[in-house]
Amino acid sequence: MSLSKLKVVLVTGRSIEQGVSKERGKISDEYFQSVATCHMDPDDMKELGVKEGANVRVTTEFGSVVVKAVKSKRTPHKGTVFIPYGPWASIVVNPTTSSVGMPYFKGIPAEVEVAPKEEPILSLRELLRRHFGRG
Amino acid sequence: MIILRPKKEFKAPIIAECISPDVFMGKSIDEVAKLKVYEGNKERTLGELFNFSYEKEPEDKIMIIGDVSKVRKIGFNMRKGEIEVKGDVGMHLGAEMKGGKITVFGSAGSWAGSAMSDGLIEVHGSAGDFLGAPLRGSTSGMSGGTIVVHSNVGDEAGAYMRDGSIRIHGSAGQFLGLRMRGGAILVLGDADSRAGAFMTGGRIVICGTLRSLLPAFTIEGVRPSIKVGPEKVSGPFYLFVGDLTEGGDGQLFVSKVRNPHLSPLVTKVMAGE
Amino acid sequence: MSTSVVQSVTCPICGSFCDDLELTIEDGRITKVKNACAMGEAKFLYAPDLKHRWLKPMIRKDEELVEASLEEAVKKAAEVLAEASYPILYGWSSTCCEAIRVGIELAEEVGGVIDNTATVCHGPSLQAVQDVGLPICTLGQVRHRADVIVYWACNPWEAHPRHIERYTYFPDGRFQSSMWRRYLTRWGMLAQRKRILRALSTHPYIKAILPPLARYELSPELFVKGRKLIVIDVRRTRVAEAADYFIQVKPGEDYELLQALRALVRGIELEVDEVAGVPVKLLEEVVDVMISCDFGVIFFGLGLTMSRGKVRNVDLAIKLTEDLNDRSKWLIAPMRGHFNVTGANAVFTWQTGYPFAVDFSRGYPYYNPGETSVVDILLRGDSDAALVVASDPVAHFPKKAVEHLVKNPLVVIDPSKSATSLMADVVIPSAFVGIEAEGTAYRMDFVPLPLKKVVEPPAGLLSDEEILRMILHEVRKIKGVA
Amino acid sequence: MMMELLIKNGFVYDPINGIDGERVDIAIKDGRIVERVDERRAEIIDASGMIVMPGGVDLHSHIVGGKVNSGRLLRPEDHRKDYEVKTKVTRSGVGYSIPSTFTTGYRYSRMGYTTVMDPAIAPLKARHAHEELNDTPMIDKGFYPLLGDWWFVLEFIRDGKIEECAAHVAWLISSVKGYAIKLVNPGGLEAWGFGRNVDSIDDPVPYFNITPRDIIRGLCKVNQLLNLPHAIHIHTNNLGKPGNYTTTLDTMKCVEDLAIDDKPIAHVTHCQFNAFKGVNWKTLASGAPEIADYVNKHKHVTLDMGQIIFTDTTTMTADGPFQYILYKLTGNKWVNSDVETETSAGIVPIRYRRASYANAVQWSIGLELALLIKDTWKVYLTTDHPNGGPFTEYPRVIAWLMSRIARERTMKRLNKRAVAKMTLPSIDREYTFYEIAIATRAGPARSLGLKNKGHLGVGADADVAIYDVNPKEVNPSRQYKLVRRAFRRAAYTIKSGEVVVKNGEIVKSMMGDTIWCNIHVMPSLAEDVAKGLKKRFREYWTVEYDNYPIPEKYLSISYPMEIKAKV
Repeated sequence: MSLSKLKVVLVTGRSIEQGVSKERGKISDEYFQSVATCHMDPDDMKELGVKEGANVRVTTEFGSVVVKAVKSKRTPHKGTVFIPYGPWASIVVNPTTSSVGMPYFKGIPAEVEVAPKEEPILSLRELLRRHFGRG
Repeated sequence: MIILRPKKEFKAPIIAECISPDVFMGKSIDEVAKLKVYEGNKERTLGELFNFSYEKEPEDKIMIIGDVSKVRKIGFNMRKGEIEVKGDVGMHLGAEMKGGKITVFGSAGSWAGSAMSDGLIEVHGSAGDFLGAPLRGSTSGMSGGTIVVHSNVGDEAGAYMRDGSIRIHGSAGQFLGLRMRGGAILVLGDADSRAGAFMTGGRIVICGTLRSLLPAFTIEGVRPSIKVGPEKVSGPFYLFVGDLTEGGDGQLFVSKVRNPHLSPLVTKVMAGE
Repeated sequence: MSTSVVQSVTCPICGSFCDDLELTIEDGRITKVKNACAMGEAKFLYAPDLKHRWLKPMIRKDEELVEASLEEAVKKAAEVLAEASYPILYGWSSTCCEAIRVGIELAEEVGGVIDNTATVCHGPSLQAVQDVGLPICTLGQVRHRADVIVYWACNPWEAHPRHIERYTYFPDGRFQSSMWRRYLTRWGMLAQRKRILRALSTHPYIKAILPPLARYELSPELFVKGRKLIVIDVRRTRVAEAADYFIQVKPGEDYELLQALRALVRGIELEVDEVAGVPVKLLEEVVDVMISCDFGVIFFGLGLTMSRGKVRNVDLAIKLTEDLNDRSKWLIAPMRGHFNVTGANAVFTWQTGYPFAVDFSRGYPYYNPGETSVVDILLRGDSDAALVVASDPVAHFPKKAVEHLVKNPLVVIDPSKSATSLMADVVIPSAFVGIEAEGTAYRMDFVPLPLKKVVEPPAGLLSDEEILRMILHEVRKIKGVA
Repeated sequence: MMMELLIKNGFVYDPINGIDGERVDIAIKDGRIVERVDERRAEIIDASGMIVMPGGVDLHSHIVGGKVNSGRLLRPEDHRKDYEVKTKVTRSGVGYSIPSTFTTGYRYSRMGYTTVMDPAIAPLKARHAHEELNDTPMIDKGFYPLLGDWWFVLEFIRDGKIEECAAHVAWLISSVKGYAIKLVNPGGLEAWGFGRNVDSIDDPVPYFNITPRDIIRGLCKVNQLLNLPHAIHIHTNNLGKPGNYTTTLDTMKCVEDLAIDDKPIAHVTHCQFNAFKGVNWKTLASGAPEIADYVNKHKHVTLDMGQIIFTDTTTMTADGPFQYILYKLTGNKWVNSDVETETSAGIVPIRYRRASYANAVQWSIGLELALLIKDTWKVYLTTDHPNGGPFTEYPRVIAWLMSRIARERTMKRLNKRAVAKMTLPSIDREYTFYEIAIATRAGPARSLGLKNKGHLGVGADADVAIYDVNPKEVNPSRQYKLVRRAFRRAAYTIKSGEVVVKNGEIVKSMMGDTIWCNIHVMPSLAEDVAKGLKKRFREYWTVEYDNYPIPEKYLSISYPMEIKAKV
């Protein structure tokens, strides 16, 4: 029996794959593959009924984005998901700066669910057009 | 009384520290209209941005009608007189205020009453972060006067406070009374975590729920009620003292009824375990 | 075919700013990179590739970016900036100090707000420094002397891959020796773990990195002598697995943990049994290690600046370090991200007095993060134009901030294509500084080093500095002061 | 072609050439002082009723580099109260105790200063100092690299290899484009690497089997071997500690026997901070009389004052352990910055208060030093900017030196207990304009060995300051306020033959030279040094040998002094 939605804490950050792939170009497939992902605890994935490589929709108070679910290499971190810095993560982070200039890129309450079929992972250009009407 | 109405919806920030009774007093409308302000990087006159009207009484009052949420530093360094704003107001309202009264029927931006030393600021809506707190790097917090906010406030309200009082009818953000040395803060609603961080003196009273208590506070006892200025607030309250890492003896009063999550700790410590 | 080898090349990637790279150049192309981490190698080998660069200036016409001459693009950029009431000039951390110096002059000339990427990185740390100071040192000091190394809320193995090897746990110093052997021993003990092998095999990019070490319990026999590595994080990262102590803190509760440690260092008994999910008993043990060392250092990352507490997390981490000096020698340092974010802060500070978020709208430098920081300006909708240099805010700012950024005229100077340049109205491509152009940059510990030019840029591409000078000149012409 | 200038009718004070207030016309051509210019073609500056002096020379002022910039970063509240708006000729900036680079240049120039030396740069961060110097307009400038705790120096001196030590120092100064040898709390900074300190010149440095005395004597010998234009520049051990005047005397004595001729071989800097008598802060007293007595009897040392001003300022020194003590004493914010194999640094904001007993005593010490040392050529005016107070307050110090009444006025507002114990009230001496010219330009220029600076003789650099005060009409003793005002805002400042300041305002922005010593040792020795360094570089630093030296093209206007060493 799997849940339809999982309540988690979202953390964004740097990963070595993101660091390497961005040098291959921000519009490259390598970059896309490395950042349009959500790293999850395997137990959480089991609970939600998602398999490695399946699409998940991550939703916060501030937005919603579809990314690929991947198993974390180092566990456990049940209840926490990780999306590398990038245009996909930025859609869902908390912009509140507490008047210090810094939004919340870490520790954002979020929900993860299996992405509906009609919502694929958007490419960079599709994402820009969808959210900002240009690109 | 001079009444100001914005001529348009402002986009760029407007720095208008001249909007203060001390500056307006003794000036004709024409003279007031010529006062310099900045709209972004463009120097303007008040008259280019606001329409003016005049009423004879009271002489030392300024009224602003409309949205001035982009207008900063209203009532900066004000010493006397009165400002009334019917609308939202921007950052640094009444910063370094030394006397007089400011009333806002709307919300105020961050740094309202920053480092004020006397006078009264009353905000009927909410206020931003750093209420009464000084700007970066300075340790000279609020040293007198009163701030009343009828709705919620952001983070670090009352930081570096030395004297005076802050009364918040809604809830407060994190780090309420950060590095406070004196004075009193009363919150009728809830407070987010880290209230009293680094505090060495003064008094914080939270009538609602405190999200979590810092480990460097110790329980002193339970008090049935507590005086905040002339006012007596009835409890019962837990009284915590801290921040111990600063060698502080600031007092943090937290409603007993509204904070059952603190009771196991209190019970354990009081029992000497 | 001409082949040459260039030594002592600095690496324009991260704040570790390693300067011992060796590049092989064949026929004007970099073909081999020695001593670099995976990111550095990728940058030198792949970043200059033409396929993901703009080769001509672009101007948006009828919603499409079309090729333009450099003069045309510079003129358009200058007009955008000169006419704006509250322009923002953002980026800077991935270019050289020489370009930043011109950038500040430009910001002053157009009465704009200039901000660098520290604003969304260690901006909170800088604000904490302004409240309480910063006992810090250069990285060599750590290499020579440190016997306790703490990584707090950072993941050097992925973000600063050679930091541990060059500066902290693995190098030999005058007074301390490498812990490489201890690490290998432990690794040997656990090497068979399938999990690790699997992790290795699925990773094309970690060839320079040894497999991590999984340890779930403390093993006191390892603490007899030598350097100790303590890692504190919300996640069990690769460096956490290499650590002698790993403390897993509950997300958003670093502040409570820091305060508990500070209380213990000051000899205050805690009334709680657990802080931020960590037993106080364990904390007491860690504090004993911390106060009995010869030289300790705390490196902290964005886990402190971006999560609940932000400025105050760092504030308290610094106060903890200051207190530790009553017992031993302790220093603290932020793990700076971009290779020249430290330089950006330095140039900003010597020219204006402030490290980031400087507002020139009234003709003099004014600084107040929250008011003059770009994300806040965008969220409030104050600005009416933007210049972005060597940065990609469209990819990295929260959606709401980006919405306002792209609503107004946007000028981008960048060597490569990025989300931001795709959204721009004017794009002026530049040479890669540190590869195709020279300059100066600052390592995370404020050690300045030269950026080298090792190959020629593609025809027609100028350095950021030259482009900015052209824009500044054009702005002055428009304003009638040239 | 450059402008010709003729300064007419001024009262000229040019101590190096023995001119004491006489009316002499000064002719300028191509950036130099010349015999005469064609009066019909030259621009004439009428200096009637004004004082004409060489441009001011400051030999100890922290204006650039890592430490200064960390100070700027640390103190937004210091900048907010004092800023400069952009004008047609000047860049904007911030001021008060740690001004931004442009503002530093402008403010010195407005006071008639034309040459300023930063006394403490970590060699590893020299590139940073040069970047800031390139952004510091209006003045000629340079810096002293910190060498007293450099591992190479400690090791060579320990091993008795003075010539090798000299060759390495030559390599370092030339590589980083520095000017003189600076010692700060010698040995103490290395000890501070592990949180310790040394407490006398004979206290061994941990792990190095060497004492501060060895280091001071060693570098003094190195300085002589290298023929450097300036003496070794020493910030003594125990700075800021009650009772430290004996350490200062020990320091001066320990090189006494090394003196050759009458040439000073050691400059003890900001001496006020190292002339404390007493056993603690409550019993603090002035050690100035003892130090002045020693200096009056010896020729091998010079001093500068390190005068304090009653204001809110920022202390910053390479003396890490001292700054830590100050942090514990004040509870203010604290920056520490240790630099691998080389040095350390610390920063703490401070407010000097009139009501404070200790601060009042400190104030008197600086003035007592300047007034009790008979030969003005031996003691120069500084505030150790910004440690004692910002350099913009020099005119106040000038007023105190020139006017007993000014001193009495200040003393009336000071801590009574302190005043009761001071020697200062009994001192009648008042500086003349001639002596002020020595203390603020001629003396420092001579001490630095800058032959073209600090005087107005033919061939000198055309750096001139003109102050609007008439020495024939104004009595500085009584009308010290007029003097103070005149020195705050020069009527004219002429830099390299161009008028850059008029009536205290910048009228032209320009870049000065970066002065450094290019030291030539014997080629074989230089080769050995390079070879050895190349091999061992990575043992010491975390940067590569190739990336350490600063190429000359890095300096916006390079002015190397070619020095031939004895080794």
